[in-house]
Amino acid sequence: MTAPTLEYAELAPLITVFGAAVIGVLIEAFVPRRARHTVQVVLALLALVASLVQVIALAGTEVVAAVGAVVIDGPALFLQGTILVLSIISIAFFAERKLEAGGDAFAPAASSLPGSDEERVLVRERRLQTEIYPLMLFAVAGMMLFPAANDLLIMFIALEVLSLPLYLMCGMARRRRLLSHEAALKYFLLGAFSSAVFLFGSAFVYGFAGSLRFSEISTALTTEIGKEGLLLSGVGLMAVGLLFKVGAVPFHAWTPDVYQGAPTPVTAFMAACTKLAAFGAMVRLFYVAFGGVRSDWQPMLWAVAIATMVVGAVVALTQTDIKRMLAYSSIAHAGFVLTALVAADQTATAAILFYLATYGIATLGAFAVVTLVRDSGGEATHLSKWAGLGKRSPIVAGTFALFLLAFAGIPMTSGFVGKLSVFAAAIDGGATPLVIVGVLASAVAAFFYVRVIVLMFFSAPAEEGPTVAVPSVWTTVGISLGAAATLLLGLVPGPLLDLAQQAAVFVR
Amino acid sequence: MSPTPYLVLSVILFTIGGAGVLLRRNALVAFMSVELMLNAANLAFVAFARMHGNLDGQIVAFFVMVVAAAEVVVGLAIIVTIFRTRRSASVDDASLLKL
Amino acid sequence: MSLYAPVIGLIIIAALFAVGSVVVSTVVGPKRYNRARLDSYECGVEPTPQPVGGGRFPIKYYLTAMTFIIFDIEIIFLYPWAVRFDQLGVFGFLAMVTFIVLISVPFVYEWRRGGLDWD
Amino acid sequence: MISTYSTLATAVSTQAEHGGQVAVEATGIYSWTWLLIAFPLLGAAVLLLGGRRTDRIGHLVGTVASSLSFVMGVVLFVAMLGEGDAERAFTLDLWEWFNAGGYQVEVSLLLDQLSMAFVLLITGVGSLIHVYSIGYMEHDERRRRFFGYLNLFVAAMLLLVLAADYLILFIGWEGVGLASYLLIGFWQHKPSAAVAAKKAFVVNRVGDMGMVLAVASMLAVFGSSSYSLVFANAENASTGWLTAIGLFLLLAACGKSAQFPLQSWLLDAMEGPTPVSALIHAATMVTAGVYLVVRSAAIYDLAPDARTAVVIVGAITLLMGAIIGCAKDDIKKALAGSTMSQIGYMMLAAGLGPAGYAFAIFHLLTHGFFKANMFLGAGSVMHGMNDEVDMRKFGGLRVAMPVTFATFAMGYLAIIGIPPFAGYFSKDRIIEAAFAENWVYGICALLGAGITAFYMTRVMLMTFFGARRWKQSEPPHESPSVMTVPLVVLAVLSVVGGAGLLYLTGDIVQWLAPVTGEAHHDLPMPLALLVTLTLLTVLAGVAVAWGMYGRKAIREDVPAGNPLTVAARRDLYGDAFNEAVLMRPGQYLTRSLVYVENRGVDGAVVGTATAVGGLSSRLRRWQTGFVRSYALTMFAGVGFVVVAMLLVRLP
Repeated sequence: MTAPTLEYAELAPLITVFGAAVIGVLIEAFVPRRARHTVQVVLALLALVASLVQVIALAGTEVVAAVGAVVIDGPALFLQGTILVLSIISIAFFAERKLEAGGDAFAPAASSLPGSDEERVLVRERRLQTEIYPLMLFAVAGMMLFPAANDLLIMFIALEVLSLPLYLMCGMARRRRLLSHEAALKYFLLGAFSSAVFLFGSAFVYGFAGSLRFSEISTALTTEIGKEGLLLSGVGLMAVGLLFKVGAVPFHAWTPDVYQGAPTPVTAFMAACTKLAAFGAMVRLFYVAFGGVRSDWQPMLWAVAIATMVVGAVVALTQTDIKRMLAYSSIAHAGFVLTALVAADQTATAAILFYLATYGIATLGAFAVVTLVRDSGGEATHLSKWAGLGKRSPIVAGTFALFLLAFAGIPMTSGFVGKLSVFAAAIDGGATPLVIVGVLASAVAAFFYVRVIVLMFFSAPAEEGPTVAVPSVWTTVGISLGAAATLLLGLVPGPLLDLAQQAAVFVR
Repeated sequence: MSPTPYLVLSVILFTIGGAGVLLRRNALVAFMSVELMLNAANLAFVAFARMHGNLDGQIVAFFVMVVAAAEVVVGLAIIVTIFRTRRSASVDDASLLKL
Repeated sequence: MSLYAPVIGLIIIAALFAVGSVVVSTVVGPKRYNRARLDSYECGVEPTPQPVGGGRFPIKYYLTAMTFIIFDIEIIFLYPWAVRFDQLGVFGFLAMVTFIVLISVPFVYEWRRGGLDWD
Repeated sequence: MISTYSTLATAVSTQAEHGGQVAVEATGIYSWTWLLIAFPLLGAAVLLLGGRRTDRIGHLVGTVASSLSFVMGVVLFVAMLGEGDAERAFTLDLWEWFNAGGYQVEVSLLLDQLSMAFVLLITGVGSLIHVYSIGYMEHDERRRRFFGYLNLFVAAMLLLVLAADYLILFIGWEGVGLASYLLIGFWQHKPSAAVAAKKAFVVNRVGDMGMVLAVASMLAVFGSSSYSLVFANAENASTGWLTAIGLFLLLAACGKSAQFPLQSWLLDAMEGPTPVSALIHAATMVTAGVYLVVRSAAIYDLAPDARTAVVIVGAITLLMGAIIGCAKDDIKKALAGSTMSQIGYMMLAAGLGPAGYAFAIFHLLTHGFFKANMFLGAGSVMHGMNDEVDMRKFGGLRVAMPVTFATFAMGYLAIIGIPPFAGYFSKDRIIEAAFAENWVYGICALLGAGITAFYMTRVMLMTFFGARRWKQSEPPHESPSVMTVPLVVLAVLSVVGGAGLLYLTGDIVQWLAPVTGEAHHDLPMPLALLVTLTLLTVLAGVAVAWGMYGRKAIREDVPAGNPLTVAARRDLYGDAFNEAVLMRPGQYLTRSLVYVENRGVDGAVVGTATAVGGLSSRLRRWQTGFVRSYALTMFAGVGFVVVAMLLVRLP
């Protein structure tokens, strides 16, 4: 029996991040407490940057690696690179220690009881929880593996590797810990539920095809006759698992609650990167494995896309909490991406890749701005407190407005080009009615984005309103990068569009 | 070998698990129901592996057991924390985040 | 289409029956609630008294359970490897060593952070 | 990709560029055209992002940035003079903005005679106003920010006039709008300023909706929004579409240029600092609508109905603004009414087609000189009078502020059209062209000239003549020279600008002809008769004003006035009109307008806004907070998905 080969060079970005995560756990075990925070941040940054460098060096690679279990191709590398860039920026928000006096956004010890003496002592000692960094690295590694997975098993493993750390991270907020715990519980229970559904679906698909590999499933679509029931219910159940991760209606119910309850840096990371990874996996699964039966899954996705866009945009209208509003906005955005996904061709893939990159950056930035607006109880997330922010802090409000305009898809911002390309791809793919719904939904969406802008700039400031905290250089750099990228991709989207176009070829 | 009986059993288990998540208030029990769903999937995998005569399905079953175990650890950690804070593991008590 | 007609018919009947029985039971059934009604049903006998307060498992039990799971995972992969140890050769051996090293990392973490102290 | 685009553009431009001019690829000095925009943009970036560090040098940075742009403009202008008459159009492709979904937009600039005229106006007057603001804003602690906004405005305005694609123009269009709101609301501590900024924002949204619809229609009809392709293919498009596009563009122009029925924001915009009123709300931004119409000449030439609409809007506004100007006691608002009215003249001229385009631009330039001059003069008066704007509290200021008086007088003589001052040349041509087209237009224009003479004389008399009605202890002082020097420059331009543009630099009309085309009109009466008639009308206006305000003392309290005066004081019920037409369905409508514009959805959405809001609160209750109900939703979703998958194979 010959030993299987592993393409270490192509898998190096993944191995780097996984390795760093494991080392991070060891650091927790052996490095003295005072040095831990610095060491962890440095390690995480180094690992992510090193991984990013490797991804860039791999550009253009098209390899089926690890005996067919993993594919390193254009979409995988594009998404891995984007996820790494977003994670590096997220690290900056995680490491922010100037907003909370002497602490970061996370509870000093997740095990201490909220309101207990133990917690007070820990806060006074300025204890920091550093496990968040290895957890994040694990999640990043899972996210990088997810869109590269080429068989059902690896896809499931990656799904769990990215989800499990996120469940924990959601429960670690320093303030409003009960809400944070609740978010973690909800996310966990529903997430576990959805992965069980996903797994059950993959069992059916395996039962249909007799193989876990996407390529062989794709072949089986034409050879296996008479077991379509097995296949179709399997595809449906797997779709549910992925649609849950991207927050599509009717699997979206967790999104607002979890986005609101989780510590905001985690929300930012999760909203941006999970969606990228999950859409990447979804595109690969549906195009590579199930491309042959697209006429079967397209109607279902049509319905889901319409419901997602409508519910996301409409419910966001009446939200009063900024984090919940952004959560519904992210639901609507998932719907916009789904319109292109329905088209199922190379243009659509390119459009999705571009959209995800621009959306991820703007989302990170928007949530980071949310961390800056604070009152005595921590972040002031109620919309009424944001009234008149533009008068007191024009730069912060202006930056937030920029991100909102990008979400709304106003020209000159990255969101405009992104929306244009997904809608164009959907029209090419014959989904014009979907695009009409999409345009209507984005009109509704633009309304609530502009409402926030009007609130910030044209309303009288709220009495005893929140102050805008001055962040450390970490957050400042992170937000500036996000804003610059949002503007730049709105002005000169050409290079990234070309890159996405080149990267949009799947290796089977 | 016809996998149908196993498949039927697996679907029944899966449904029981799903119903458990919907109906049981205790987070721990709800979570156990999810584990039941995973094991239903395992059963299906193994049955199909037998039907197709390859080992892929069984390997998946191994991995699923591991993943399920990891999920247990994470789940227990979250549920225990909630229980210690609220003195209750009812999922209905955890409903501060809404609307 | 006609092939599916019985299936659809069955679905409709099932749905009607399910909805119907729920509706009928709420309309027809008595609305009195008492302790016995809300109690869990244990084959007609008095339910075993649930331990309230001190009767629960201590938290430590769960921690131990989590530690146990680490080894639970380990054995799943060790066993098939042990069965085909000779055929898997050096690659298999190295893979197993890597696996065991990785699995011991969280164990080390738990040990260093005091997870193994009972008190 | 760029090369294909350029060849395409060149290929079509040979037969199509309006007036027969071919735009060639910019080389040599012209390839530096982008510097025009880059200087003020860089200045704005330094000032707005530099924070307090740049507080001390902020005003200098701003002024230098604007002046550099002006110098660059002059260099380009001189270079352009050296080219042949019809070889003065250059396109500069900067980069491909995006190319998605078969729709390609290049960020490219078009420098031709028309944009050149604007560049010089914007940077020239802009730089003078920067200099003036150094003095005017001296005691404002947010002066740096003010200069940052001014630079931002100049950059956006230059982008607007230099764009070679409607979508790029739209970006500049929005940019000047943004700068305008920021500057109107600059003194945000005044609630009236904040309200005015909000009003400008909302009303301009309506106009922008027209712009979005116009661009969308162009995409639908021509598959592109670049000037070259749109103009080249205009002949092949149906008249219906062209009329629609023309009307959409007119709506956009109405919003930006404060034309009827979207005029109401301009009077409130006077809450901004006076240099802003001079630069943005008199000389440049509000004329963007005229630019838009003239630039779209190729479309309007083929859509006579749309052109008629332009003339009608122009005529109504020209009379309306003039009447409002008669009744205002606030010196800035009187001038704002006058601005509306003068832009009405330009619109009227632009609506006359090739016969009037050049005259519209000519009047736009001279108006830029004399109106900026008068606004700055008004600012100087306010500066000396502790920011008093009520003319009933002025009086006899010619002694206290001789320079301001003298320069203001030049502007006054220019606007009422006394030869040989600037306004005489430009306004008379519009009146001529109007008469040549149609008696009604002509009489409107003539009447407007008379009313203009009346209200400007009134402003003049109330401010600088008559008894002193100011009560402050120390007499008003003349402004510092940093403020008076720009006044003097602008006054000189007000005097010689008209004749200069006709005779000194070469005929402006000839200069613009390659862009706007030429048409000769036949007057229904001898030219001399018309000129005399115009002058008599003007003198009559002056005489009536003299009779009412010069001979008897001006009351400090406001007389009751006749119904027309009352109506005019209320901006001829512009707000009431807005209230009735725009704001009645409550906040939803105004807010809806904001988002209607964003997606270019028609008004049907407005009605459904309430319904959407209701639906939203309904759907929101779905989110009960109970994880089990979420799981139930998901379970139902699973059922739905699986059934949907299976049902597809049914038929």
